[in-house]
Amino acid sequence: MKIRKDGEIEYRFEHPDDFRKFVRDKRSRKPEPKLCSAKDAVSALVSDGDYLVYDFSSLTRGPQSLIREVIRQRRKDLWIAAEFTLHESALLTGAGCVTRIDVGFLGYGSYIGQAVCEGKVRVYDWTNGGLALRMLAGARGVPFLPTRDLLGSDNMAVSAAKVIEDPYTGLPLAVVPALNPDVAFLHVHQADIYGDARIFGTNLFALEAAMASHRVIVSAEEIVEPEEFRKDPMRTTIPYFLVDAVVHAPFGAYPGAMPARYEIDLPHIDILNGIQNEEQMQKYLHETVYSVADHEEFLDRRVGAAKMRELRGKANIIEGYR
Amino acid sequence: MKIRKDGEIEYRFEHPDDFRKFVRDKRSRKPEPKLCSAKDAVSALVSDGDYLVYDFSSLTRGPQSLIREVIRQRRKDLWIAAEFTLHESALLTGAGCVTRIDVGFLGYGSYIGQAVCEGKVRVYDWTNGGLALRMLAGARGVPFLPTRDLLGSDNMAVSAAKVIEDPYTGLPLAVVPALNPDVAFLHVHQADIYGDARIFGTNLFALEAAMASHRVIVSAEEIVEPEEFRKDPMRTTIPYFLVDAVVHAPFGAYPGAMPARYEIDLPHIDILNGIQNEEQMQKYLHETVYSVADHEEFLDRRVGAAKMRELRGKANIIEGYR
Amino acid sequence: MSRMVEFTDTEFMIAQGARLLEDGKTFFVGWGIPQVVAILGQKLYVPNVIQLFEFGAIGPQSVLPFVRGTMGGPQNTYRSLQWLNMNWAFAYSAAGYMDYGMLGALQVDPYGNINSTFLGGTYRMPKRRFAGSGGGNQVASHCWKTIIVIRHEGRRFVPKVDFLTSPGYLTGPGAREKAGLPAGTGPYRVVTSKGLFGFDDETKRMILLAVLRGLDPGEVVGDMAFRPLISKEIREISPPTEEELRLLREEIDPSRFLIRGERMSAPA
Amino acid sequence: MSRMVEFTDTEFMIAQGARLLEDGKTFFVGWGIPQVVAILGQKLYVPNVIQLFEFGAIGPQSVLPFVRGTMGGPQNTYRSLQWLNMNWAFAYSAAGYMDYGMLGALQVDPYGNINSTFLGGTYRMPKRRFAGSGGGNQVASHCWKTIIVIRHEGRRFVPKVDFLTSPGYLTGPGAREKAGLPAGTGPYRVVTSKGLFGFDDETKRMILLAVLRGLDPGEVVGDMAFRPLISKEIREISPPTEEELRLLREEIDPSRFLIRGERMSAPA
Repeated sequence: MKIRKDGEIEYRFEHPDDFRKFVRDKRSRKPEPKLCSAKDAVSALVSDGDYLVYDFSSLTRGPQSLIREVIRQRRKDLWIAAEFTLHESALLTGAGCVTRIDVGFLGYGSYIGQAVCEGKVRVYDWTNGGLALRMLAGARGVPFLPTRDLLGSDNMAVSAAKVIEDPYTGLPLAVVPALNPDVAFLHVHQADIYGDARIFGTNLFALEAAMASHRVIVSAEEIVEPEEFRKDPMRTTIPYFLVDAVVHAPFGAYPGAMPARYEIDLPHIDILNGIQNEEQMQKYLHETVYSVADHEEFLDRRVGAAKMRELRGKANIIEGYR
Repeated sequence: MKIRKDGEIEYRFEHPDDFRKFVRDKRSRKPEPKLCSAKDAVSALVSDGDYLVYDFSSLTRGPQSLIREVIRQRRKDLWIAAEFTLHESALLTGAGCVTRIDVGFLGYGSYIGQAVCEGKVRVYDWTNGGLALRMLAGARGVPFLPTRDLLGSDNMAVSAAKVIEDPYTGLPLAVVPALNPDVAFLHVHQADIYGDARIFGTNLFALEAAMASHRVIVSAEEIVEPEEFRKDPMRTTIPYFLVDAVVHAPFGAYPGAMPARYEIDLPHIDILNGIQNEEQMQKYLHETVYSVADHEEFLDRRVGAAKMRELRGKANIIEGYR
Repeated sequence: MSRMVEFTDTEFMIAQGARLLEDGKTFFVGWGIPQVVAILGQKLYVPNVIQLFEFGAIGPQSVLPFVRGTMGGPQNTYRSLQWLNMNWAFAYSAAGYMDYGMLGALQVDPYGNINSTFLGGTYRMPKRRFAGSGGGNQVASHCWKTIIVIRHEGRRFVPKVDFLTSPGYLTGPGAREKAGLPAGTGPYRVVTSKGLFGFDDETKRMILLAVLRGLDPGEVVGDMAFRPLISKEIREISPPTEEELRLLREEIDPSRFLIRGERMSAPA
Repeated sequence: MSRMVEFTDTEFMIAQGARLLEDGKTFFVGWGIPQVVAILGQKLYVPNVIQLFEFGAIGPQSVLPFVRGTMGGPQNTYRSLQWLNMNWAFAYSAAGYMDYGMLGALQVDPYGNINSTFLGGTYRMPKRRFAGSGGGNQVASHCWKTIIVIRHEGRRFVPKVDFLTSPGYLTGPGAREKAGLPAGTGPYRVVTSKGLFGFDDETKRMILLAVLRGLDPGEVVGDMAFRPLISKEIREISPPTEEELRLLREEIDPSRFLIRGERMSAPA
């Protein structure tokens, strides 16, 4: 049982011993080739009702091609962590994939706000720090972690965060429950066929999410030799045994930016931000998702080589991203 | 008041608000040149009675030249965290610098064991994981962190770790109090004059210790341009505003190894391991510490250019250390 | 009479914010306007300010022009001291390393409590729903001095916020400490498009400190839905300087994405 | 009669340990003998075992020869999958990713509780003080199956350990869970210089499973300070193979730093 109720608040929680057993029995440590299509990865690893997290945001290094595939496969009743996210919440809600959102930061454009007001999705406000800490607890195998924020705010009342007394000082401390998502999406710069993965630049909680989740799908701009990782272990963000599927997805973060690879497509982002109503939403989803078979066709027919060349050309800050 | 008693157990603990005030008032964020001699750094920043931590071990990337300087300046009543440490505990005890040790791993050679039996030093067993977690709590500004080890062991009885009930599962959880040391020593591959520092390879809790400590002394094999750090921010282990002094110390980890720079001096380590009694200890301390003015003279007169060349030559594994 | 300067309310708030920063201090930068405040401040007044972003950029030196929608991208993580992640970013603030934080707000109450979650109705059935805390709750909880930036519209200054997203002084003196929040922290200034507020040491209630040159203090507080305290001597805030406006308009935000707003003018 | 093989008790324990490893599983490697067990096992039996060290090396492929005193050095972090730190290493084990752990011990009791802290006297005034837990307590608490390696001397097998450094089954069935330790974990095997022990499912007490070829089970348990259970059929353990000994002596530890010990022999 992974969903708990605390009054009228529902929260995702798994007893650490249950997650540990899953890790022992279901997460292979064997180096097996995991390269597959987004279609196969999502159909095999994402089910209706799943709890989904991703890193980073729809503007920067977000797993946008995987999100679009989830929409294409019309998953239902998903629960997502809208952590530092932007448009994903709106798109997944507009597509009818999502019914619950842990917030985070609820993105922008008025569509998602309206959806909340109309009761289309149920939100629980944990704050960005609260969600990041829940992920860390999930990764560290402890049922909770303490923090000195959330206290005194209404986020305490609309989430399952609690106040405990610190045994050393008597201080009131906020505690948040561990989060062990069903699936984590991570879009990375480089991966090998086994799942070793590298992110260049900052991340929200890439390693935490990979360790804390039941299943992990990595989409990568570039597939490199496994040898590369062992030659530079400080650069490894995620080791292969935390990963279930590897999808080769050039421009996988489009319309967002991939640091040092391609820039954000601002005109496209403006279209997203402009979505106000159901009609505009469905039109956008039709054009960018339903009417194309996969990410490759999307890039081909909806983005185009010229645009991709342009965005690659704009990515002129590469310092540090290696 | 930084020392607490729990029955006959003493433990170092500082209210998080007190540490925060110290960080606000006493830790400068200004980029100021901090390059100085080990002598000046230790005399200015290490006082009798201080709590001292260091990273990594006496065999690998330990701040040995700084430890020797502490001995040379005959600091008294120090309290150290013997975390993954080896000979430091014995040397600092033999020199009469240390009266309390949080363990950790108590090193080897029979000298330190005898010292404990004779009551020369007082030990408190927290385990390696317990000490690393205490440091993380200190760095995260929380009074404790929970863990699912220590439970059921006698370490609980001889440390100030406690058992609490998890508010989400009812599970008994061990909690350890935050540790905010007075001083942290970090020996690094590269630093700039402001204190930005890089460690290549693994570390125990370098960033945790730097954030959790009141004062930080970095000793570096190499001083590089500040620009270098901003060009490759993923490689920065410690940012300058966590550092109080920078000491240029080539071969600062000697007789231990500095990964990819020089190998361990095993014959010297054998001498250390062979120290059985007070006479041998004082002889060793005289030869390696008291009879030389500083690290430079030590290298000059006790190690020698030929040996250093030899040890540099043996460091033939450089892959990944950059 | 002296020459009039033309500017937008946003430009005025950004200029005010930039003037409040302290050199050689750390600054936890929130989304949007605070990003531009940090850039302007670093260029003009506080070259050694250390910016920190919740997504793990420690000490970046943003590239100009400011490109909208690049939160976390190469432009605003450029030349950082260190790249980490969110849990480390909030560790820096929780351990006391962040001197200033800056946040926007939908509503603010007399104690500087911030609402950025919803307006009207209830949490479950709000009239209008917004982004929520993001990392704002952590910034307002951890940073030593939090600066709130809010457009000066009376309805935004309410006796009680619809939702307490990020803590100010809660119910008054001692309430933050009683709740367990780090001691000695709290809202420091409220920058509006008409003036500048602080907080009274004794009551922890918002107090008017200064108004834009040419404005009448009475009018400034007149339309506020709660009555703030008013300092004995109200300082005068000069409008954005030519240099501030030039930087904002020509170098930082030439696309006018962030600096656009309601037109205002004041004597130079 | 068959040829006799000559080896040290340490070589025998190392060989036994290497044979116990499972390919494609994770292995939390402690200081000393376990390091050599991991190397021998990976060379001969379990190429895809993932080694993990408490100092943050994930999946290293150690360089030969094993250089003593290089815990954390380039030789035993070589070609890792990932380099992290101690808090992350123990996160992997705490979250359930570590299948096997291996630890040495000064004393072990019938429930597999380990003492590596002191012998005789009291904690404050011990007769002999040793290194203590190091990361052993975490390994024994987190790993799914902990393998204990201990020289077969009767006085090391005690009814009650002088200090419980790292948890076995504590006081018996259910005691680990009751104490809050992760469910389903605990000591799995005890490798000694004469035989191999497991733990009885029902009582969680140590049970003799096998002895070195040529040894009499009765003699093996005879001098132990507690009486272990004895399995109905006692398997026979073959002495170190030529290949095991060759690797150990020529490639892994030519300086005989770790593999030296008491001379033994057994029929090949």
